[in-house]
Amino acid sequence: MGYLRRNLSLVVGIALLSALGLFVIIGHLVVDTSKSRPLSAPAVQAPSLAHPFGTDRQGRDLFATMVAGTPLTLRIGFIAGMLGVGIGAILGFASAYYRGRLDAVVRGVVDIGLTVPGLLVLILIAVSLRRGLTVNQMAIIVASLAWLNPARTIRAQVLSLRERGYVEVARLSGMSGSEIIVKELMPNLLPYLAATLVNSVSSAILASIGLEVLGLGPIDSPTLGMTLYWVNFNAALINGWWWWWTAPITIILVVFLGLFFLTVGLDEIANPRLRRVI
Amino acid sequence: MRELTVSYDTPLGAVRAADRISFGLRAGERLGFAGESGSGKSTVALAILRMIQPPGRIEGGEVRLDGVDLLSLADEDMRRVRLARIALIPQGSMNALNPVLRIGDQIIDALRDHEIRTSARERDARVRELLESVGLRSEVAEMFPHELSGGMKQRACIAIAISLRPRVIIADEPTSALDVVVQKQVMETLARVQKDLGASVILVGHDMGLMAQFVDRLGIMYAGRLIEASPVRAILTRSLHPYTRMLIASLPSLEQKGTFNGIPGLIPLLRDLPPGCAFHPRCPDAVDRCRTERPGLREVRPDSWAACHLV
Amino acid sequence: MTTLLEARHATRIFDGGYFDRTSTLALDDFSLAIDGDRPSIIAVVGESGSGKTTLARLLLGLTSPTQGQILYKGQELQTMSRAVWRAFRRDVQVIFQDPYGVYNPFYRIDHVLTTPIAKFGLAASRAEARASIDGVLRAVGLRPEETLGRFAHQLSGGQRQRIMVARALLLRPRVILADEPVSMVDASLRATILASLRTMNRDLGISIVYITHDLATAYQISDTIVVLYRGSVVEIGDVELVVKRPQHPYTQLLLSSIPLASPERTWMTEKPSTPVAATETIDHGCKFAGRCPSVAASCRESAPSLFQTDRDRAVACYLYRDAPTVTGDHRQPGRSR
Amino acid sequence: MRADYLLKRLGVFVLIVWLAATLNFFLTRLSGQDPVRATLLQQAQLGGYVQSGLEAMVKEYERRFGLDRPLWVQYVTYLSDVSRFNFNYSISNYPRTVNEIIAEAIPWTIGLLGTTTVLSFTIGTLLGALLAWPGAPRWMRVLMPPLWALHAIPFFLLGLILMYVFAFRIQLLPMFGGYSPGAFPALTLTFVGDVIAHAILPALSIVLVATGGWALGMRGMMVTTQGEDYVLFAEAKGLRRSTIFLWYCVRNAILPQTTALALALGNILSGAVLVEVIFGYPGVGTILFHAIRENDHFLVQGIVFTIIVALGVTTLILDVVYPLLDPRISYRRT
Repeated sequence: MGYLRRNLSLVVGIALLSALGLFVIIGHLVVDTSKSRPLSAPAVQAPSLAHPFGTDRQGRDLFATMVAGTPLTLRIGFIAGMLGVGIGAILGFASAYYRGRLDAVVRGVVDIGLTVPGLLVLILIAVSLRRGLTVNQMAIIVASLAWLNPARTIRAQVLSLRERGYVEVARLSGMSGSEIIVKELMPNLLPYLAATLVNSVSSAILASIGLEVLGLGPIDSPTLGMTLYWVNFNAALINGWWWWWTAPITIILVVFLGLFFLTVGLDEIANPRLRRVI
Repeated sequence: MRELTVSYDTPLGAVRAADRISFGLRAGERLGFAGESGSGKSTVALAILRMIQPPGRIEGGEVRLDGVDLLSLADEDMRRVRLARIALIPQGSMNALNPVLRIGDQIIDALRDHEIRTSARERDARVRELLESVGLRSEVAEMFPHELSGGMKQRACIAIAISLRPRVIIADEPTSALDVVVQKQVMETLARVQKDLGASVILVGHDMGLMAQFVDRLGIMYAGRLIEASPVRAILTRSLHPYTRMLIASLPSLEQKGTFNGIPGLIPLLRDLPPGCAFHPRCPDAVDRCRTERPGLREVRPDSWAACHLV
Repeated sequence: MTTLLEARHATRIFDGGYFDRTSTLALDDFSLAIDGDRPSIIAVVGESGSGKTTLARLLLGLTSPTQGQILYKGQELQTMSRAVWRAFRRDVQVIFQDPYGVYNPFYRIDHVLTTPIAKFGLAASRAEARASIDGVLRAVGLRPEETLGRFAHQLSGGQRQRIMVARALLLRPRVILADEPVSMVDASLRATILASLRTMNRDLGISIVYITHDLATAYQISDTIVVLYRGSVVEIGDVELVVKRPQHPYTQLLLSSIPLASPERTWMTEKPSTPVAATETIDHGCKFAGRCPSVAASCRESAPSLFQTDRDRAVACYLYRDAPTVTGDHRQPGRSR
Repeated sequence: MRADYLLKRLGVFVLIVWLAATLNFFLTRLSGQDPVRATLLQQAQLGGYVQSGLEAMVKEYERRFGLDRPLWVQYVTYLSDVSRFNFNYSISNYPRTVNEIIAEAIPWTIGLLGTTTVLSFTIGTLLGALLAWPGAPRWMRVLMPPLWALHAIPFFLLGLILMYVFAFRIQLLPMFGGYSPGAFPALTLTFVGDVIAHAILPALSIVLVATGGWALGMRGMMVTTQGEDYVLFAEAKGLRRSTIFLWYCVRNAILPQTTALALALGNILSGAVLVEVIFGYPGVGTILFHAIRENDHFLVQGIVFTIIVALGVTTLILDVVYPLLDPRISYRRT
């Protein structure tokens, strides 16, 4: 894969995410993740051999919390991201290819939906579903808005491809509408779809962490967002318990930087013109 | 122009888009450059204006205008030469006009950047005069490019090209993608403004009919090389190079329904040109010498040059 | 005997969508019949915006007419059953203009040939499929081993266009719509493609609708010619008559505007530059009135109908109003050959 | 053509406002039982209110909002209330009305958001434009990678880091709130200085992140514009490099950049809410945070509605301004 050497961003992205994966896997082997529950360790201990990431005020071992919480947050991101791109792609392809009323409806909903800040709608939903959310419910709530952006971008791409000559040749060669979408349009959009997926996973994670920081997340689960909520709740910063928030912050940084470089790398594959200037 | 060579660096190595081109342009003359796609005709036009964009570069040769070698000029001096002394009329199919600026402003910014200090009133008068000289109403100055038809846009480009009364006008396929009726109007406009200015015109294109009716002398390009240059009447009646002969023969005429005689084989790829004369694989009269030794451009008859061993 | 493919008073209006009230009349009451038993080459000539591509898309069933009908063997395209539609799709094929846009960059060029074979079940086995592909490629002057297995960007415009002709041949169609097939191909290769179109017509009995703005190639290849101006037929008839003795002012203007590769200099006239009049929009009357040198009062009142001025030619111009008008959906004017 | 373009944009705006009200109404009733009663009863257990007084309050609310009547009647009354901007009393800080609380918070958010968005957009666009222009100074290239990476992380994350470094560690800047506790809000120089000091960190955490995004977007657009035919012809016209850069490249590349601004407003605001919460900045975000914590339905709905409408107005303004930049617009939005 000589290609990877030239596409630096892709390499950096993959490296960051695989480092994170390694951390979680090794973590599960090394520490008992049940210690991420409150009162399973002496409170407010600075990082030590016994507790490499220290402990928080409710007595959670932060290393265990990170090891248990990271996959949870990533899971929310991936479920919501996948659902978002899945629905978005279906609507994007169908409305752009078949046009007509479906296209008008999709475009209208997307144009208006995107002007409404996603977080606020999520807050409204989360506030009303007060009785404790599970991680999966969280993913579905986030997914309910995550499809808007993918639908818009994929629709725009399909609209431009739809006018190409080879689509008409395919139609005249006897291919049906759905066959054309799958066999003629989709292969050209694969790198672009991958970039859209990574992008929507990243914004889904951002939305879920946002909700959790506002206290609307699954209260007792050790996700990264909830850890930040307790950091804020207990004013860890002012009390100088620096270890309490550096752990989640670093992990979140790695997650977002990894996903960002992955998106840029995939964008380069989708349209090589940009690479010339970097 | 003497021994002008332009090459492009491609992943598969350097490719010679224009290979040692030499020709002379006389004052007030209409010189044509004809050739099929990939023959290097547009490269020559852009090279004269020193506008070869990377990854292309001018390898060697000279381009002299009134004794001054343009290739050795400093960038700033070359910039001043453009439009003032050598003007370009872009391709008809390109959207060469800035979509968000009015036509009048696109004439004025050229005047301003060439330090033409005039009052607003004089400037607007000049714009009106230029537009009317190319057959456009003066209201066009206030209009945007998307409000004009293809033909009107080309006329606006001609107005810009002649705004500083240049000595040479280079028209690179000025009427490509225009309808035949509009094409005739645009070419008549170009002919008239050329006569008023006494400028010489280099017309680059592939439409032999257009060349036959417009230019005085014609150069034929093939695979980046100039293979024939003669007065246009000589080219049409007794062309020297086999490629020219076959090209003329393949043109559909309106007189009689002849048989179709195309040129067999494929246009050579500039990356792997055959040795010797580039046309020899497709040439019916090719001999061994053609396959090994590249023919130079010789004056076979007074003012008629050809690059072929058999002539 | 019903005609193979026919447009009967076909009209197509493109409206600009919900908010854009300006609608453009692309094709206006156009009738043309393609008779399967006497395959001929019909050229449809017109400038950009004359509606010739719209006509092609209507005849291919890619768009439907706003008024009038498109009939395949007497049945309307919109109401045909799926089975009849498949037969129509096989019988009426296309060669597009842009050799660069018709190949999906993701696949090798073989995809363009194997798909129709698979979709229409043209070959029982892979070997048979490969044989018929080799056959059609050789028929258009391409060596299969040099062409198959390669990507479109590795081939020249001329090669790609010849592959499209081969694709059309594969399906053994009865009509081929060639929409400006040679306008983006170099002059030297243009002749070979036009030659293969004519051999397909002569030897395989395939009717060809040759759509172009280039009257010279139309003259060289076609038997009948239709001259379109802003969606309406202005002159239709035998190509020798129409080209050698054009009657409609627009046809005359078209012919006089073509620069011929001949030593005599007849093309350039030193006319003073009359400011280009914006072509005024004419909602009734002859559309060419705005530019017509011999315009008369009647031309502005109502649009002229087609007048049969010769056995093999009709003209839509009041200059010939005393000739009998062509009524109903006129058959293809009888061909002399 | 222009009239119906404006009409269409106004129509979209009205639709957004209607959507905001409908979302508010239905989403809060997702959980089935009526929100007001649930909240008040919950307050009762927590706060140890006098039980009887509370019952009266619940009854009075139900009568006032006709919660006993069918849903669609409630919906209509709700819409009429909303259209008069009447969001009733805030449950958690009764007797103050929702409008009062929002009105107090809005100037802070507009101040923070307005300045940071304008700053990051202009700097980012300029930087992006210069980066794609060969004539640009060298050091700009060095600036790009850090900004580029910063663009990847959310605002509040950078906010936390900046707070720790500048407020906690070096105590250079205040850590919390909109102005020092005890300072009396007045138009004196000291107070304004105090407010600015408090706003630096939140503003910085937004600007540093957003600028990279605008620079990236603009650079991409500049790359495409430089390849356009009219730039080649401009060069052939012998125009100065600066003219080509400004009037041919930037002038055309700014169009999609403005559309991107309109589309990004929603995300910027979501991010800003979190920044306000982290810094306890007295804007609409913090109020929303407290409203959520105290389950104050009316306040939450009021804030959400106001923000959506405010965004709708901003998008409307951008859509009206856009045709001035692009004469071709007879409204062709991709």
